[in-house]
Amino acid sequence: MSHDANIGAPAKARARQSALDWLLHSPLALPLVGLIVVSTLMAFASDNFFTVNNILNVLRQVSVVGILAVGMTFVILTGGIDLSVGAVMALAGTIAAGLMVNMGLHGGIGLLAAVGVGVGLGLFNGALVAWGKMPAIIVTLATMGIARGLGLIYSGGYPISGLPGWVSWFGVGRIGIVPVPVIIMVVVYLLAWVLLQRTAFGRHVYAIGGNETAARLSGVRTRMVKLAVFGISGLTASIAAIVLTGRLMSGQPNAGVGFELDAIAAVVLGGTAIAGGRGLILGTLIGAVLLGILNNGLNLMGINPYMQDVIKGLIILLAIYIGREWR
Amino acid sequence: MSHDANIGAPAKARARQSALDWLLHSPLALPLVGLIVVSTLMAFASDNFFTVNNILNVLRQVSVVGILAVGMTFVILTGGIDLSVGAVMALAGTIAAGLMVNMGLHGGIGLLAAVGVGVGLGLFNGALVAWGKMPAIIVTLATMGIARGLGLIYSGGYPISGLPGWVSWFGVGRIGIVPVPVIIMVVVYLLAWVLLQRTAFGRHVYAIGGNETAARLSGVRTRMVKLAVFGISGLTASIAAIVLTGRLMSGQPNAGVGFELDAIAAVVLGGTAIAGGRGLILGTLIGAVLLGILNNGLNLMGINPYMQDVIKGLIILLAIYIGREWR
Amino acid sequence: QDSLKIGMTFQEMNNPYFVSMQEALNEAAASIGAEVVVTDAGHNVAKQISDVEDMLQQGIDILLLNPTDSAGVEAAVRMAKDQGVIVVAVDANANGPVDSFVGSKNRDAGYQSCSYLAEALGGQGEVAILDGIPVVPILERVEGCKAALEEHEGITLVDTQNGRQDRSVALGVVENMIQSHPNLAGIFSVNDGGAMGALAAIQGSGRDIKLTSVDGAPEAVQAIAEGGPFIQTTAQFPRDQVRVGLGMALAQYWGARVVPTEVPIDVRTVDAENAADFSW
Amino acid sequence: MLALKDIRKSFGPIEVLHGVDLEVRAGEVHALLGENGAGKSTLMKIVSGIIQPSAGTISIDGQDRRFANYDEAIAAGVGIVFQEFSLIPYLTAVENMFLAREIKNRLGLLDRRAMRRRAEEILKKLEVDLPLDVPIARLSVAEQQFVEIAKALSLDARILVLDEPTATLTPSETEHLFKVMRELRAAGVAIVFISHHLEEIFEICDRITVLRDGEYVGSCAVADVTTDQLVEMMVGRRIENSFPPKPLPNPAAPVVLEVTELQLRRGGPVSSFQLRAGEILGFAGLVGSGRTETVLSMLGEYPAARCKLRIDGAERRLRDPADGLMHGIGLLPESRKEQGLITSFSILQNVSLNNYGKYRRGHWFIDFKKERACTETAMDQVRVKAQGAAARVDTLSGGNQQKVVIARWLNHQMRVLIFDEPTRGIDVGAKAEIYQLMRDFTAQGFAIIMISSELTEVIGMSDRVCVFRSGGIVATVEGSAITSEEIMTHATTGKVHHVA
Ligand SMILES: Nc1ncnc2c1ncn2[C@@H]1O[C@H](COP(=O)(O)OP(=O)(O)OP(=O)(O)O)[C@@H](O)[C@H]1O
Ligand SMILES: Nc1ncnc2c1ncn2[C@@H]1O[C@H](COP(=O)(O)OP(=O)(O)OP(=O)(O)O)[C@@H](O)[C@H]1O
Ligand SMILES: [Mg+2]
Ligand SMILES: [Mg+2]
Repeated sequence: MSHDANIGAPAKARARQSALDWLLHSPLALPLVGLIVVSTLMAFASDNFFTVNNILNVLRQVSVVGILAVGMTFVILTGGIDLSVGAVMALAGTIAAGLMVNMGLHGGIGLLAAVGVGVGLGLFNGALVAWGKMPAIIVTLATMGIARGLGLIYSGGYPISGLPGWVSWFGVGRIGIVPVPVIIMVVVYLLAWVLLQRTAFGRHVYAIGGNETAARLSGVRTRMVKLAVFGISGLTASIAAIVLTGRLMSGQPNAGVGFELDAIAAVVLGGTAIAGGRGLILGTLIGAVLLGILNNGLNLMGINPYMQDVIKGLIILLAIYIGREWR
Repeated sequence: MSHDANIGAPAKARARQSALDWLLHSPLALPLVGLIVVSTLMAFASDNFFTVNNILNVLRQVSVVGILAVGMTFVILTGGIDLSVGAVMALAGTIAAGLMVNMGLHGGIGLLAAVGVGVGLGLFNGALVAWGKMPAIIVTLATMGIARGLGLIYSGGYPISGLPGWVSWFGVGRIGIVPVPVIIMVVVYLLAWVLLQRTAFGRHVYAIGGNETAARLSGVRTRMVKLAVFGISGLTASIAAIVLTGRLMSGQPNAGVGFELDAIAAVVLGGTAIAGGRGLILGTLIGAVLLGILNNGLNLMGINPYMQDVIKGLIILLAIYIGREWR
Repeated sequence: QDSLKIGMTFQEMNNPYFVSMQEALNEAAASIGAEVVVTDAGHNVAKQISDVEDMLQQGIDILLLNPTDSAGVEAAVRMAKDQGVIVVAVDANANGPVDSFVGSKNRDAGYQSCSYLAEALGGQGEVAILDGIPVVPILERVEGCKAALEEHEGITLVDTQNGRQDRSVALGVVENMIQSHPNLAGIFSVNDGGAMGALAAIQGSGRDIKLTSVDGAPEAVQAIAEGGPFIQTTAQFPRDQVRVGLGMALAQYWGARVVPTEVPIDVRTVDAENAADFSW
Repeated sequence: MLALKDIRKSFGPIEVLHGVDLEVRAGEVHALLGENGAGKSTLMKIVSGIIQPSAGTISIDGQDRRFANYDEAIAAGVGIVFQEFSLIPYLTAVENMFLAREIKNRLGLLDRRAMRRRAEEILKKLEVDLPLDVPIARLSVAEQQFVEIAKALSLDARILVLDEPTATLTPSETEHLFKVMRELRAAGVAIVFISHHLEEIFEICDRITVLRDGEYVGSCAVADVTTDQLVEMMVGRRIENSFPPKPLPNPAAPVVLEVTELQLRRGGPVSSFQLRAGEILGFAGLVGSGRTETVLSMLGEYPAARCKLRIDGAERRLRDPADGLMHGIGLLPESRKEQGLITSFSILQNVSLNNYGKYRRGHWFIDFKKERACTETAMDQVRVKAQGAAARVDTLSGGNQQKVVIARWLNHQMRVLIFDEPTRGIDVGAKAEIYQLMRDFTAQGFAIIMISSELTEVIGMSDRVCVFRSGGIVATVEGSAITSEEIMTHATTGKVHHVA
């Protein structure tokens, strides 16, 4: 990563230029420390943890929330939030499945429809936030309800199954030993990184989160940028929908309840400021993996599920608390 | 309400001083318009809506979320957010019920324990946010998981029933024709209003949300105030827990999932800026009632439950969109 | 007075089990010219009470109550009774003066599925339970399952995790289960929703793990008919539950004074042999 | 009364104060002078306990003191008006003044009447009339500055620090402030006064202390120095003739921007003006006369009741500042922190913020090398004092932050630049440079609208001046008519035509 690109790391790190130093002052320090500490704990606690198989397993499990968290990162960087991602994902998946199964349409159309639904609802959110000047949290909360309702109306409450076999490739397929969802996730992250760190659009995303008035007065098209970030969030929700549909081999209108909170947790664990303006997409990936490892590791250790909630909460607090020192 | 209290109304309104004018420029304009529009719609759509009985019914249904939303208003005014209220409420109710039923302790102790749990967890959140300098959204997300887990561990997953009969007074009792939960809610709102508008503490709450650095530089003990608002949120969660326990006549570790979002929606529908610094507690009450009327009215109209989600979302969007003009 | 008004409140309605119940209710009501009001509590007891309150405002005569939680809805039951409404609990019982309860033998269901699983494994091997939302019917199924497993010396219960009866959650949970127990041979899921997630996880792992469940949902029945890891589900009869439940309520509406307080509905094993012929 | 000895302060590895002494006596106004980034504000933050010195001693009345925070400093009798505002936008003036020092009644509730009375007293002393019940976000910058001053006065401090209080005030308002300062001085208060306006120093101050690059240069009585000597102490060199010569007026120059009809709000006056290529058009007026609002309305940032404008003769509508940018119109806003800078960004990212077209690689990507090179050139042009282009702007001194925003626009090829209070908080040396840059810019045939509350600047720089009063232009003066008398007459008594 180029130094210039690294918005949010303090100046001093640049001056000294040592890699360790840079890392210690980078917003990635927290997520990395968390990741290392938690992985080490898990490795000690369970023999099954540090196997190639299990690591791929964790990454595959992470993929859906990980992809959702990409769009969430864009939105949060501008100072917004998107509570609708889980519901939009479910709706996109349900409609895609419905088109393939009930209407017997070609599968490609189903996938396109998923993307259309996701991007469409994302732009709807974005338009209301940018032109309607409405707070993102409430707009997306409303969209969440709307998307869930539409999904249930469309499916009548039944999951839609009987998808063509190739759909499962997106969820359970492998290229070499690497699961397809993991590859999709990595590609999404790479594209997001390029967009955020290598293009003017990315800078504008950070600028709006840093000081929206200043950005607007200096000629940044803040409304277009906000529209775009919500569109991107809808897009990643629809990509997540495709992966999830492949994993479940059915359209589930009630899938992904609470995933928006997991995605937000991944973004914030990844060191992105919830108020916007600062953060790195790589951090989000680390945050998502950290959450995945927690879920996986606690399961591997055979911990009582009720207890898992408590331990997960405490570890998240600990990770953020340690990380805070580096900010 | 006095003019000083009315943060957010432009200068011109004051100059003219007419009550209508004041209202139109007050942050209460939006919620009131929403309330009137939605009530009118409902009254036309269902004969059962505008009866004293049903209005008390709606208020009683609103009470739990309405009380939670009071603490949420304090937190949001400082620029924070509290996602843990639903879970804290459930935990407080479960523990109170557990102490009364399993330990056979005196009921008063159970209620005190509920308050202790709520305030304790609230202060825990507050301490982490204020001294730990951690983002509220992630701290309370973690606390939410922890509280749910603890509740389930404590109860073993079973709801705790067999409460002494008098507990139901808090949930279904009446004084005259007015339900007790409604009276409790009104008292909580009155206290909150005094605290916010008539005390130095209240001014500090607004000041922190407006500009935390400036408030600190002016000598506001920002950390104490933040600790306090989360404590208040925990307190209102435990009051809500008592009402809910009275309504459910049992301790329910799973109760209140998603109530935090309803409470946030009430606060924002009530015209409080999600970024903090601006808003009125009366707005929150109107916001909560608005949500309650939506739920009630759509049920009375016998609308398909799936459709209800969609309509509710659209009406919330519409209410906020109209209200935006007045800001 | 105008026509008979029936209110039914469901604990959730994004589950084919309850959707088919609603369909049966609508058909039955149509045949006697009654009006139906339906609400969805979304697993939220407080909302369920509000829903009942709202239905009482609409003047229903019969309340069919599918409780999210037995203890929690007591206030709703009492309120309904106070207004002279006939209350019949369906699928899970409710505390308070319920007129009648119609529901599956959930303990039997758990017992049957786990006996089937143990026998299919030859009485040997590690099994796990995929738990669900802690409400009475689910807890009873787990209880029944454990009782069955205990009858087999060679069977060890190595893990219990919560899939929240949700396909996507169950998928991840079972993937982890499979990772952590290399010798896992069988899984019992408390319902078909979770089982479908478990099935995807088992198929994804390529391991030979047998799966049994409770419900008899169309998707599950189809998967069982196709052969594979999903070998059995203990079917309930949601349509019949609501038909019987409505019958109980009507009997009382017409004046019957001795209505059975509890009508247990049998459950039945569905496996590869009879799956093709089964449907709710 | 107040004595600082050998104060040192480091931010990380960089020392910004290298052993500074300062002695302020009771009943004097003591000027603290120095270029942008000399360390004046830093020193005053140390006095008021907001930051801690790395070394050195602070003594008050001969006693060594150390303040852990501002509260402790207030208790010791120190009050400060910050250079950066420390007000809460959504609270009223009264609430802001008494924040954390509320007057309470016997019940422990707010005694709002008492606070209001006290606030009115203080503001009366300052001879300003503010709406007291309105969130201060609705007040103009100058009005906010008065709230800030009133807030410090309400502390009844024995040592009062004023960090560039006059930067946002017009001369008459500055006079009010000086009157109050004289009263306080007579009452034995020790006042530290920071300003880049040297004539103010001579008017109000008794003694001065000069800092240069965090070094203590010296102290002396005001009566013992001349302006030139002072400047030399501050800058270390002589500065000649700060305003560059005005070019001859060219009435044939094409009109690049013409506002044909602009009404800020219904019932207010309707204004119009023309901006010609190669000229600097000054906007003068009292605080709140609507200059800022006029330009923001032009750019579509504020909703005006009516707004018609022509660019190069063609009728246009600008919906937002981005449209302005597209037509070659750029704005330097009056409040750098709220409206100008992305404080979490580096200098580099701030300067290039709206000009990625220049650094494209391929169609989409940023060319980082080119970006850095261009930024460094622009930084050199305005002489930003910083550790490098990658330094975060929130570590810069106030004046340097202002220069970064100027650099942003120099980096563009703009045809019209709107400078709203361009030299607010800028030191004398840099001011001259900025004036020269403005002239260089217009010499290329481009045009500038300059809003300024500094009359000397308006007179020294403008080719023509539009005078504002009550939201509209009441007069346009040019050539030799540009005098302070002429401008002040129009600004205070000009006739306003209200239009429905
Ligand atoms: N928090 C900080 N971190 C690092 N450097 C800082 C910080 N605050 C100030 N500085 C540096 O300290 C030096 C002195 O700044 P200061 O604000 O005291 O200048 P000043 O004399 O008030 O200038 P101006 O006239 O522009 O207000 C500057 O070089 C500035 O960059
Ligand atoms: N955000 C705002 N909302 C409503 N009124 C405002 C706002 N900002 C300023 N005003 C009012 O508009 C009028 C014009 O203010 P403006 O800032 O344009 O004046 P100005 O001439 O630029 O003076 P200065 O910038 O020196 O304060 C003032 O009366 C002010 O109180
Ligand atoms: Mg300064
Ligand atoms: Mg101005």
